Amino acid sequence: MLGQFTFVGILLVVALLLSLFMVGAPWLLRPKRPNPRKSEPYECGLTPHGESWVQFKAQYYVFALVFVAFDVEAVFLLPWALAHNVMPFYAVLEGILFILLLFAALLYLWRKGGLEWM
Amino acid sequence: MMGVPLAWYLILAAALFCVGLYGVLSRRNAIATVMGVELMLNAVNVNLLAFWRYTEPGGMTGQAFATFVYAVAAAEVAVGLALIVAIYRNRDTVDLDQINLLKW
Amino acid sequence: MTTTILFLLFALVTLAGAIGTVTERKLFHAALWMLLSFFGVAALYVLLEAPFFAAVQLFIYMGAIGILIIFALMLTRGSMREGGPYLNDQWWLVALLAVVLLVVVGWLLWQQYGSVMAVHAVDEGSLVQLGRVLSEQDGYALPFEVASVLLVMALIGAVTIVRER
Amino acid sequence: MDFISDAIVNIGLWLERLLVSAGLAPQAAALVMTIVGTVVVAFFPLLIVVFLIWMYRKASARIGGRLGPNSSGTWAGPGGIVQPIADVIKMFTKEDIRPLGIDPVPYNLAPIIVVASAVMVWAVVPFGKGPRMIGADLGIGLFYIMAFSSASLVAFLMAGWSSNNKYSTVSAFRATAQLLGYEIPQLVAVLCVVVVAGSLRMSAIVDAQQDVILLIALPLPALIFLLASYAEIGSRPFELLECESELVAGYQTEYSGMRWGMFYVGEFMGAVAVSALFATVFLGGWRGPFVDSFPVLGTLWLVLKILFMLLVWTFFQMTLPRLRIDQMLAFNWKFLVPLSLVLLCVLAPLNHWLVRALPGSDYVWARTGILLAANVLVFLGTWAVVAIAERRRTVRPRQVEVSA
Amino acid sequence: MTIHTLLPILTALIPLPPFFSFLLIVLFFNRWKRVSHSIAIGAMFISFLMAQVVFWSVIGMGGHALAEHPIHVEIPWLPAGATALTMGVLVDPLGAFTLFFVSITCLCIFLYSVGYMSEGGRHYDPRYSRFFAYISLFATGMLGLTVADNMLMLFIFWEIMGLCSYLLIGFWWEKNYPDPRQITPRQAGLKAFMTTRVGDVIMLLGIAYLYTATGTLSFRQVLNESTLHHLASMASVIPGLSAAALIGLLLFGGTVGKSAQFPLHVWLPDAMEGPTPVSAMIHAATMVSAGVYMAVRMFPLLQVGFDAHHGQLSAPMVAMAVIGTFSAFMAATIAVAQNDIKKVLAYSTISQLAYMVAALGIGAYVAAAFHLVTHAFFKALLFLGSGSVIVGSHHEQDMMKMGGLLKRMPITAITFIIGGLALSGFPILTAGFWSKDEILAAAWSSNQVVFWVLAIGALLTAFYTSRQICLTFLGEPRSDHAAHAHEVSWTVYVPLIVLAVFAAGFGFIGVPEHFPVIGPLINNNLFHHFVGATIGELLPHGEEGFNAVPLLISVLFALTGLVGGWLVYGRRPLAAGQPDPMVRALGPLYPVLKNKYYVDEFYNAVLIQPTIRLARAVYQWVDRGLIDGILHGVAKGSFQAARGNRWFDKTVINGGVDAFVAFFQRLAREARLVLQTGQVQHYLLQVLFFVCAFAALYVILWLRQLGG
Repeated sequence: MLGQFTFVGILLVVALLLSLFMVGAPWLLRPKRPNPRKSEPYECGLTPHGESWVQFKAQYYVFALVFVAFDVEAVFLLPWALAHNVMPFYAVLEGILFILLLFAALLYLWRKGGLEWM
Repeated sequence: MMGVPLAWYLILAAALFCVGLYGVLSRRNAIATVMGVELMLNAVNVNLLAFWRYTEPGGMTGQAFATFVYAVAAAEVAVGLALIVAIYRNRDTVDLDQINLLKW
Repeated sequence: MTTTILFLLFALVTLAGAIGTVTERKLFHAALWMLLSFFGVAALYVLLEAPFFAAVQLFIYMGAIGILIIFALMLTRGSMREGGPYLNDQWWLVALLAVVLLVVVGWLLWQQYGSVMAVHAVDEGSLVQLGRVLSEQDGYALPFEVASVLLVMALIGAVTIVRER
Repeated sequence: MDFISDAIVNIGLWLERLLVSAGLAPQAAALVMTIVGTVVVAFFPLLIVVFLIWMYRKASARIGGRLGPNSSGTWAGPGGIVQPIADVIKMFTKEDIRPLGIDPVPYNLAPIIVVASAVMVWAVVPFGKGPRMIGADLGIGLFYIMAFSSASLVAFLMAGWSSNNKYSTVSAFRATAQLLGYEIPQLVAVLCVVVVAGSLRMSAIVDAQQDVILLIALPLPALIFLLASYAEIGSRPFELLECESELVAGYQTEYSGMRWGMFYVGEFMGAVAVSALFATVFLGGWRGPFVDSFPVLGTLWLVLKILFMLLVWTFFQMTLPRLRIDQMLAFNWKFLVPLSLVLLCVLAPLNHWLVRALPGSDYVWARTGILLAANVLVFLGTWAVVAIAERRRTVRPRQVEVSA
Repeated sequence: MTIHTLLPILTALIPLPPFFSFLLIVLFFNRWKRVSHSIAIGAMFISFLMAQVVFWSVIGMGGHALAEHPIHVEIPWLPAGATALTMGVLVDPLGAFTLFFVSITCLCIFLYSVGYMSEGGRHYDPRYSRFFAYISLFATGMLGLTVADNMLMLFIFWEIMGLCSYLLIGFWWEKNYPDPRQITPRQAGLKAFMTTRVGDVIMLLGIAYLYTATGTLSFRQVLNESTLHHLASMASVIPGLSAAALIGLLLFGGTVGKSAQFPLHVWLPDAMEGPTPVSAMIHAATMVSAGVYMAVRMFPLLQVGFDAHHGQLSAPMVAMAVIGTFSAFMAATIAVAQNDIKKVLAYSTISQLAYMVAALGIGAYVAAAFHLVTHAFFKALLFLGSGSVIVGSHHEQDMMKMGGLLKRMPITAITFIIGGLALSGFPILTAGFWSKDEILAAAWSSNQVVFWVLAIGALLTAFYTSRQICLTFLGEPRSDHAAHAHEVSWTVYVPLIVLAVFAAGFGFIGVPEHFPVIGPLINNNLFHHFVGATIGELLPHGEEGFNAVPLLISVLFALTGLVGGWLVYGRRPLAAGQPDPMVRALGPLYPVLKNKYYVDEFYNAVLIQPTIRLARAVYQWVDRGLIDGILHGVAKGSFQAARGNRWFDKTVINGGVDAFVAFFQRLAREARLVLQTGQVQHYLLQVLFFVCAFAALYVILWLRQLGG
């Protein structure tokens, strides 16, 4: 059990080392000639004005909310989907009821225009 | 395999809980307090799973409750942050020191 | 032995992340610290032989809740931009009480569970069992559905609150 | 002969024996072998990527009626096969500019996370028959992949936020809003697979396709999975992460040199990972002719399937136009998510009935046929609904595109 | 036996339709007013049908059979370690009758609301649909509470009703009055919520204590011999009280809050700010009844240690007897001095509920249940009638501005008069007579003081009822509004007729056998036997003798009150702008009246004048001064309490209350300055303080345990 995860752990270490190398190696090889013009934020050649903070649409947040709800739903459904063969039929139907409830929520948002990109 | 005593996990969870509690009670930014709440919920889950592992790995009570805690956490963070965003839109602040409507 | 070392390592990661979360002044960095702490917790779940929950931890906490929090940060970014204290004036008291609580509870836990070791082995396919327990009548069928109702309520409520019309 | 027939495994065993005979403790030897295995698994995608970059250029050039990299030039090799190497060298030696006002820690962390999470996927991909041909045959394999790919989202946000640039931030948040959405149909499609294959374990999923690959039983989930995954890695037609014309170069605008190269590589690695996943879950992974007598062929079959999927990916990349963000979100939330949920609601009870009505391996084709029929029915129903929606939409023009 | 397999499911389904109508209206149909009221009424009708099916089938079963094998099914819904919290339904005789009247009254009120909220289809309220959604949820709460089989479910539905009452009392939240001292719907809703919350917290404590003491909350497991003996023998944290007694007292706190008994009754009159159907819903059909219902339901627990023969009461019963008796008298006196047609009814509600509580306090729980049912009918009738009057006379609520409506709104008038007679216990013909008489008879045989106070209360009740009827319907209209009054619409007066039938006829199922003439005629005290069987075997049976004395006294008092009221207001109707003669009775203008009738003089001297004084005093000082002072004091500093406080020093109470009020004043200031900053983090900090304190306490106890 844990043995399986030793591989994962070591792979994580290796992957981090690999990408660290990919970041680090150029640091030795590349030329370094900094220059204020070069290092100002790129805005299609114009001189940048204002700060990078822009007021964001709440719509992004709405979609994130819908996502979170369905994410948790999926996590709930995973064990159900795994076990659906060994459980009585009504339990399968319960899982479907679970889905349909969130489906109703989705339709509700849809009807209320919550899914439009305003 | 040689493991660690249950108390270690529980004490770790308690520490996580207290740190989260500190965050909730001491940060001025509302979103930072939400982060603290998330830490506390994690502490709860660590407890549940540790007890599951150490006392009844055959049964499922601990895992089931942990799953429900995930649902609750998701709902909590969704609504909480939505409220914070709404407050920000109305009062242009998320500073808890300036939000003192909780009285009559 | 190895598990002890690993536990200490993961515990260190978790607590470091947590402390970073509550002490970091920049909120975005605080969120990143929080994600680190979540990752440590996921590793602890692996150590507890609950890999499913480790994955769920990554999936929901890092992939969903963390993102949601960062989104909220972005939406309210205008608020806390000016400097000034990021802690309120009761922080020292809170810290004191939290430490007291931790000491008391930790001591009690140590007295109570200091010698409890994991004796039973985890049987494979506990995930299937979880699925059955979650949706069969003698298990948690009702809370299962109630959880879905809760999600629906939270979803509709939150969207209704946050939408600008 | 039998050494050749299962070459990779045998090489591994031989090495391990060598180490033990060299006086290492067996556990230590096993550990060393694990490390070797991780290194192999970590570099495998990189190699494929290096080859992919060339293939991608050739194919895209052909589609675009151009020639692409070829043997012109002094040492570009036949057909410009050496081109990627040159790219890599260029990347490594390029000066990278750190713009003013960036947030250093996330700025440097982002590319690392991208590449690392793309590598992590390969831990659970079975390269061939038997436990030694898969890194970690986790009980939650498929879900493990989902988890890591979702965790990689944070990298985009970090990159976008930390590089002090409007375009980067906007694109990062767009990208996240999009990727978040498409995780749902992806996961639900995976759930359909789980329903039929009865397990999350990658090796078990491959074994479930012994007689017939899942693509035939589950064409619709396969399609959903493919589209959602392409959206996940942000390739056309869902390419809003860096849409050059709108948001300079997206969240990686301020990156240059090798850091930018890592995002670039990470993108291709994502493509490779998706292809490998699809090949394993829907195309039977390493299964193929003669694989039972010559297990070593398994790896070959897998690589071939991966390359085929990569060609499909290139074709998508080159031929489809980019969607608007509203179209893309609508396509997800109003089409893919409902469709996949309906599919799951249909397949779960159907399969629950099938495994009781037609048990055993001699009814495999019957089960497959019925599942396929169910898929077709759902597809036709969706078609009808979409058609009606289209007709309505002509009456009410102010509504977002329903089907891409 | 198929009926036992079918009925539980049917019972469990009863609360659902209104809930679904709530969801449907809130989520989808809140735009279409007619659709939403059709949904609400349709759903309510469905659950009405189901309730009636259940009721009649269990009636067929007979009381004792049902008490032995009630309709009961429960499923575990949250396995919490060793024990599992269950949810289920239970219908025993008591529940059956409650189901009966709740479903009928609710249905009538729903139908009535259509006419009321749309003013007979002329002008729809802007939040019409929302109103129906709310009352649907309200009905869900009450029906669910009725069929609940354990304390936890009961409490859940109880709180649902609390929420609904808050939403509905403050339904016209935007309304503001020129006079700042008049309470607005907003404040009224908040006040009701907060005040009942006080009781609910106490009740929740009781529930928690019950759970820790017995490990279960299911009625059937708690209310049986063994558990009760166990509780009675177990000592509680308070010396001298058994656990049973303490739990009983705590639970009774919930009743005091919900059904508005003495210390916590202040919310109820102000709740009149809500729409009239809501007043009917709260005061008659659902909420306040729920309080008494809970007390009746838990009576076996409350009466532990009760011995009828030696007249020895248990601690909760003493509390109930005292509070009930006092509330009954106080509220009745207050009601006499009211001019707002709904306020009168509100105070009469308090006093009637107090009758039930007092009846429980002297052990006559069947009488209490009986009065609960009959009161639900005639009080719903009265409220709906007053509402009809209000709408009909263009939102005029002052009785002084009404009059002569008998000709203009005949149906309303007649049904209202029937209800009024029932309320005042008009002999034989009305339901109120039988139930009230039963209570008085029980009081007579058990406690003379209670009996006489209640009897005087009955007299006052009869008096203000007839006063109200006379002022409203008789004489000539005293304002244009009243002059142009008219029946509203059929949806309004059909429910009135239905309820009037029940208010008149329902009493005949509760006629004592030994009642002269009629008793033998009807010859089965159906209600008494049926409901009495609920916990019959738990109660010490007093002999069922029939005593004519209390009967005669109550009849005498009722008639006296009615005639008196009629003599004061009916025989000589007031003209427009003419002040209430009772007011004049105090002033120099009074002799005019005095010279005319000796009867008036008699009543003024003996009855009205002291009554008025007392009523004024009680109303002004106890009510507005002390109670509101205390309750508002915690929220907004309590100057009224200070005034009441000074007044009390001089006259009524001694320094105890003085210190009490002063303490609350100080607490209020402290709270506003220090504790209540309105910042959530400060509140949480206070919580953390106590958590640490408890943790330390736990450690200390634990160490001592280790030591010893």
